[in-house]
Amino acid sequence: MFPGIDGFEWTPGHLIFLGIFYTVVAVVFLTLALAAVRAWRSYRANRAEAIRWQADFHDLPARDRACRHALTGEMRERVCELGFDCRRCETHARLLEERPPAQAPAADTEAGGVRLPLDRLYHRGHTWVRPEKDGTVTVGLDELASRLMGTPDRVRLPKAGRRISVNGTGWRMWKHGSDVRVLSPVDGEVAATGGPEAGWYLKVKPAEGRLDARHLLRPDEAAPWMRRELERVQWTLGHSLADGGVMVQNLSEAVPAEAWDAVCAGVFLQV
Amino acid sequence: MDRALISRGVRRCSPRQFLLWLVPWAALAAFGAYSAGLCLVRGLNQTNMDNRFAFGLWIFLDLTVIALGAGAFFTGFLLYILKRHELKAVINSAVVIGFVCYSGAVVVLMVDVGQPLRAWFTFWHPNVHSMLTEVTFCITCYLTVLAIEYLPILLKNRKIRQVPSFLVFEFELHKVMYVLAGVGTFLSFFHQGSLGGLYGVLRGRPFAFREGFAIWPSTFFLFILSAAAAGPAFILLTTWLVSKISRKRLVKLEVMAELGRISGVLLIVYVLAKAVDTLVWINETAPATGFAAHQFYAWRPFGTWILFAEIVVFGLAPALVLLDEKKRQRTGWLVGAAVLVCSGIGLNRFVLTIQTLALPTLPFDAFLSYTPSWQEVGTFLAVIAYGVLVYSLSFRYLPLFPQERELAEVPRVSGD
Amino acid sequence: MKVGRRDLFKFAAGSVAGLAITPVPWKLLEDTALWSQNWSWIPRPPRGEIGTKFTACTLCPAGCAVRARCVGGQPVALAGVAEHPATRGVLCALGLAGHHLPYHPLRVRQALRGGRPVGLDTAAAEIAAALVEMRRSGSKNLVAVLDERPGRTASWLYRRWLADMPQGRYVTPPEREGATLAALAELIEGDAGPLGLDLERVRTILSFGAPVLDGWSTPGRVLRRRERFQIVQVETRYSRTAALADQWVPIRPGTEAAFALALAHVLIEERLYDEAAARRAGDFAAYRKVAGEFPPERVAGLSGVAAEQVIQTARLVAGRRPAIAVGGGDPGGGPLGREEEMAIGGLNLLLGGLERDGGIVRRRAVPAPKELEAGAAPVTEIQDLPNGSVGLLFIDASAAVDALPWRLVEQKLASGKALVVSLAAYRAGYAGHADYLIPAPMYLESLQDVPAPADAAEASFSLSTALVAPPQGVVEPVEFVGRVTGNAGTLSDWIKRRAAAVYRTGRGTVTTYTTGKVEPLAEVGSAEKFWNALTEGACWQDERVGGRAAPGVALLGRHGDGAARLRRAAAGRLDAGEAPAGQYPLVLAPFGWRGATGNTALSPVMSKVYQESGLRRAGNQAAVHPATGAACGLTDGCRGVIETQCGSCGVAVFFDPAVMPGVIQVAVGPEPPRTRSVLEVCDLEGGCSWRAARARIWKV
Amino acid sequence: MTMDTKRKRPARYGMVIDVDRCTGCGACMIACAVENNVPPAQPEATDRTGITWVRVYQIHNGASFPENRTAFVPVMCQQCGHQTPCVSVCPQQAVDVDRETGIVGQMPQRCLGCRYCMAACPYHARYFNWWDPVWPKGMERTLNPAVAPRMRGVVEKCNFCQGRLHAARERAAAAGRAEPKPGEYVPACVEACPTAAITFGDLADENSAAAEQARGGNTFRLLQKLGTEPKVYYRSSRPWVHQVAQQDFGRRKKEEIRG
Repeated sequence: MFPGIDGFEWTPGHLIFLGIFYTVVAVVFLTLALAAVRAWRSYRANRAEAIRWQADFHDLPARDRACRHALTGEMRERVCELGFDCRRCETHARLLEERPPAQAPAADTEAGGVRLPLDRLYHRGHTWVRPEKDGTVTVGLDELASRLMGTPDRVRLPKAGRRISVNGTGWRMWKHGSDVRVLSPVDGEVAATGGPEAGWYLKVKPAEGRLDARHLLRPDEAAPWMRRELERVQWTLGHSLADGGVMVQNLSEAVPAEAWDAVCAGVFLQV
Repeated sequence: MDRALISRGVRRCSPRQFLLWLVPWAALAAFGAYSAGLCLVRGLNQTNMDNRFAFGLWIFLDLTVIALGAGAFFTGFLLYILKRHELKAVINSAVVIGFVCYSGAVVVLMVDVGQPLRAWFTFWHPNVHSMLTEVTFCITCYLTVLAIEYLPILLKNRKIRQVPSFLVFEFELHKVMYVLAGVGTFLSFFHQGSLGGLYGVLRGRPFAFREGFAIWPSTFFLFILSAAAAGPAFILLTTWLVSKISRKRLVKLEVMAELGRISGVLLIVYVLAKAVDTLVWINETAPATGFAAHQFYAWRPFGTWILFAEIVVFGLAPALVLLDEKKRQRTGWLVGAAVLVCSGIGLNRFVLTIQTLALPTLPFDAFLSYTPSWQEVGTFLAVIAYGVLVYSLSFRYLPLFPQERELAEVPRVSGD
Repeated sequence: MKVGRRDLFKFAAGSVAGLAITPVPWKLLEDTALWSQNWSWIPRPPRGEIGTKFTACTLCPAGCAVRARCVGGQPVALAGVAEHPATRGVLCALGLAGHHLPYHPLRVRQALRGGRPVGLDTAAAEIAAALVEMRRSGSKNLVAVLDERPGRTASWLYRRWLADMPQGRYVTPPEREGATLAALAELIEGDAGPLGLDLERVRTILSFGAPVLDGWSTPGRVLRRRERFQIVQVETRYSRTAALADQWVPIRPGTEAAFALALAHVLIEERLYDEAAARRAGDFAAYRKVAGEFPPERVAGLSGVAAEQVIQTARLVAGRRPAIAVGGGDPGGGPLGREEEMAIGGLNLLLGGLERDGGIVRRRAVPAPKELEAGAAPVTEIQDLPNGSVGLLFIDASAAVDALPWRLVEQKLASGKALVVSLAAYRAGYAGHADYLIPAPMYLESLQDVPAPADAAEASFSLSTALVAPPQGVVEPVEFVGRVTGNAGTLSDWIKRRAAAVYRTGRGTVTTYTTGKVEPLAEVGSAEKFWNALTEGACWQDERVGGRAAPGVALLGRHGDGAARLRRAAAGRLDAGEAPAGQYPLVLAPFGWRGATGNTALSPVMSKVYQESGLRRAGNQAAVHPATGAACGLTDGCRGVIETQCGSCGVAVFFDPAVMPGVIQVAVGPEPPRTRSVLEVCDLEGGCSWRAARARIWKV
Repeated sequence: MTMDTKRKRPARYGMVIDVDRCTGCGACMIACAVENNVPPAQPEATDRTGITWVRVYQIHNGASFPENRTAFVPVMCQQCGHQTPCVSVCPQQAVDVDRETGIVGQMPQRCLGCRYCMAACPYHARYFNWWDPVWPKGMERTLNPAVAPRMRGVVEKCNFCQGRLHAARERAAAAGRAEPKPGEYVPACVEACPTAAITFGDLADENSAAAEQARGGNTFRLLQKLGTEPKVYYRSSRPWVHQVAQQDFGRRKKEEIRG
């Protein structure tokens, strides 16, 4: 019986048992409350996007998290732990210092039939960033992503003036009845929106006035990455997409329906 | 709509096929719910239990599923406390299995007691000396913990996690999971033990009675060990089964082998402890209560073969298989051994619950048998159906196996 | 303020959380505990003033005194009365639950004709009309009252009324417990008057199947003096009495006469008999000759008891005197038969038990009002009625005890047009065979007199008072019969007149239960005071009849054919039957428990002894030796069919190693509904006995 | 309960049952049912689902006709005095041992119906209400107002007629005594036994008839070696009864047991 109930008496058994029991109950509910409070704070602090990426990245297979330096062959078998945010990466900074980037290739490169124009930087989420003269940057889908999406059924772009952040949601697209969240490659404020027909999707005023591009792939790095990406797509599909060494043009129709989600997830780094 | 709920990167069968799979189980669950309803409305006279067989199929079921559900706490313990990260591949599945087993057991317990409306009496007037009080407290607490552990998995559903607040909550919850895993481990150790103690303390049932340490009889510790051994084996088994049914690779063989190894190590310890315990019981405990141990096995079909089966066939044999590095690399051996381990745990719980009650104590008593009624079997099946339903839905809509996506991407040799 | 969906959710969540702090959920929780024990369908015992009332049990002839614990006047528990001189505080299991009987589900609350409700007046008019029609048509058929409890004031009323009717017959079931004494009275020269057993001083009881320790005589007289006498139980079945007897002599069914003669043989050969008694017997030489034909060696073959054991039994009985031999038969198995009782009577005489303390003593009859005693119809046992002779049969089953096979009653009915009127409290026993079923009051519902039982050592008289009101529509059976036959009379008045007759004797003592005071009847003061004492809890007990000169006796009876009948009976009842032993290799032996042979209802809590513990065998449960069972292809717990020459019935079979091989013991008692009682397949042997029949059994 | 505190010495109520006197008539079972408002059996009830707080078992010497011998052994709650098996197991303290009387009490209104105590009891003296109690219409009038009928789903057992103890105490209090005199408090079965086979009394009182008989020869207790110190003693002068009642283990075949 409990204290206060008729006939109750304290015994060591009661003390130990009820003590343990209440401790456990308290720990369980305090833990739950702690998680709730922290979640509430994070939510209020608008950290949801960052958390989403952090969680998604954490759940990506190790192979999908390969370091850019491992892709280029500079290092062996390195897995990124920082959510592809090389700006925070000491190794990246060190490597950049040790081996300054080589001169850009003379002409647009190409990997497995995917063109990689030189005038832009690439994000691991298959977007590109092109700095414009007016200080803004243009953001678009790279060719693999474009071909994969074909003409999206629907696109929902952020309104001008909306802040977006690296690896947060850039915009959303729908195709074949399933949605795709495109990772934003830059921090900044949306200045203008384009669309699939325009060849670009967003114009962004970079945060702090200038583009910090350390986390973006340079065109020379993009080719091995893209080859790896094509390989991944093929793994997901379980068969080759190449048509005589060149990727099929009409990728969005070539992917079988049951693999569509998986392919999109692989390409756009989603869970 | 259905597709939007399925995690990206994994393939699931068509909704129609899934529905076809669910229908028989749902029918079984409905039948079971009807059986259980009869027992609740008309009373326990619907069962074939009686004053002598005060416990029957249901208690056997409870003890067994809770032992099999031990994978949840033990995997959690290994992953979060001992940092065996490779077990991350099965932790979600383990949590769902644990939740299913425990909630099923609690539901059946509610049907099993004569006055479910008074279930809360145990919390209000607890007798701290009763093993059942310990069990009740721990199981309810642990079921709460399991529900909290299940919550993040649920929140990880593709559609649900699109809601930012849920996403954030899931993330934060995940970060404190080690606390819950710790609490869960603590609770599980106690209630798995108390379930063993439940029978071990029965001074009036010399077949079950054991001496022990402090307030706990030896079965307390044996149950912890055996449950810890059976839990991983059951996860291994279910993973393999799900993999076979869904025709997908879900976890890497190393993970399976690791589960097998853990099970094997614990099992060999258990078998040794059980053997020592049995010897002590035969030579000390039983004679002290006025019974020679061989008398307990004088009734067919409950002969000494049960002891042999329990310790050697379902104990030592799978333990040796699982401890063999080479055999662990073969799914056949792994699964075979896991089946033996899980059956062994069932047999052990059966012996403790059913044989104990079947054996006479009074000198002019008879050996009794008992056949469960269809209502009991129905309720029993409902728990299994409920488990399959919850697990199937979880497997379809929640990311239970993080490695699945990765394994699905591995290039295949032929166009499969 | 705009209220969104979100706000509603918040409100709901807040409400739930807030509600948890209020006492409401906790109070509700607490209430679940109360609900679960106070559901409307859980009966609540009524409360009221607690008091004690006294009455006497009428469920069997023993008439034990009863102390009823009453709540608001309603008896809630019955117990014995330690102050009562004969019953000594003993009440049997059936008596302990007697206060349940008025509420039995089988209770008849309305007159029935052919199973359909009919007005009581209509029924009375129709039966009266049938009686008139019988007289008018000059039918020779008899008008009979089968009185299942002779000796009551009601019985005297029946006898008186029937005496006035030329075709009237007063019929009783065959004598059971009194059979030995009745047979003994036949052996005594002159009018022996009623005899009794001096159980208070007896040192050996030689029982031929009488359930001495399990519902026999007045239980208090036997059970509370158990250590003062030895019991030698001669019985096929390992009954409760056999189990606790000092010696159990298992004899083959139907060989009691042979065994008794063998005992007589040993007593005579070894000169263990009472020589004075032998001198009084005019036919001792003839008797000796008959007994000489049954030496232990021969009887060993007949009865299955080794000669050595026969001799040893005789020595045992003779060695501790006073000894009495009793027969009477089993409540389910029926009477032993007159020859057997004669043989047992002979043993009593040889053992010198007659007219001696601790033996068989004379007693006076309980007086009845002179108006009734004078010109009462004689008593006819039912088997002595000519077959097919009864045109109108009233069965007063209101005080029924042991069952008779219905066939025994049925064969006395005139073929075709006989009318049977059963006056009973329950749809049990013969009620199903009756054309009219007239609801009778039950024990505790009406005033009844309780005269001394057949084996009492002295006359006694007490009252069973009404403690609860009978249901509407019940009628005192004797009053109904009186109404139909044109005789007016109120039973309670006649009981009071009988009490007055008792008072007029001026003999004996009155014991008041509340005080335990025993005072001479003469000092009570007046008949009215005596009556008041009786109704408030007292009993009258006559004084013992003083020693008289021992009379002359005839060991073989006074009719001259005794020797021949005895020889025939002793040669074996079963072998005398017509059933071929080859076709019916087994012997069916029914047995029962006094008051529970299915002729009347039992309290539902008797399920404790039957259904809920198996302590006693319910009706149509058959016990066989495992070897016999196996030989017949039976299994323990299986269903079986027993067949005799008289028919077949279904039974539940149990193996019991205590059963004599070759014998099927079948319980007569509360049988499952719609089951043919095993009694109906028993061989009637001329109505005297149905205790053994050749039979076979098979598994179904 | 205030009166109890005045007692000098706690009682230890117990009984001695003379097996040689028990005729197996069943009067104790009926008196018990009447006293304690134990309902009649449901039509489907069996000897394994029925309720009879005291149950008379028939024991056999194991021999076959005509060497067979039988004795009757009434078994009720044995009121274990040491490590009472049912008390420690009850999760909600519905079972307790009264320190003043040594009687093991069962509170049906507290009982949850888990039946753990039934599994714990080696004497099978505990009974579960598999059905709601039902008396034939009208018969509820005959219920004993001192004892509340139990609802379906709870366990009940013999408590030496606690209602009678309370009544006896009340009477004693009315007479100005602290406790009932010996003989004033007697359970229903003891009172009902036609052969006076049961002697009831305070075993702690050395002069009581029960204590005297318990000390005397020829007594035994069931499952004595379990060490639960039951307060119900049995006595018999028949050696085979001792042998059977104290043999280490039960019989093999079902047909050998009845009652």
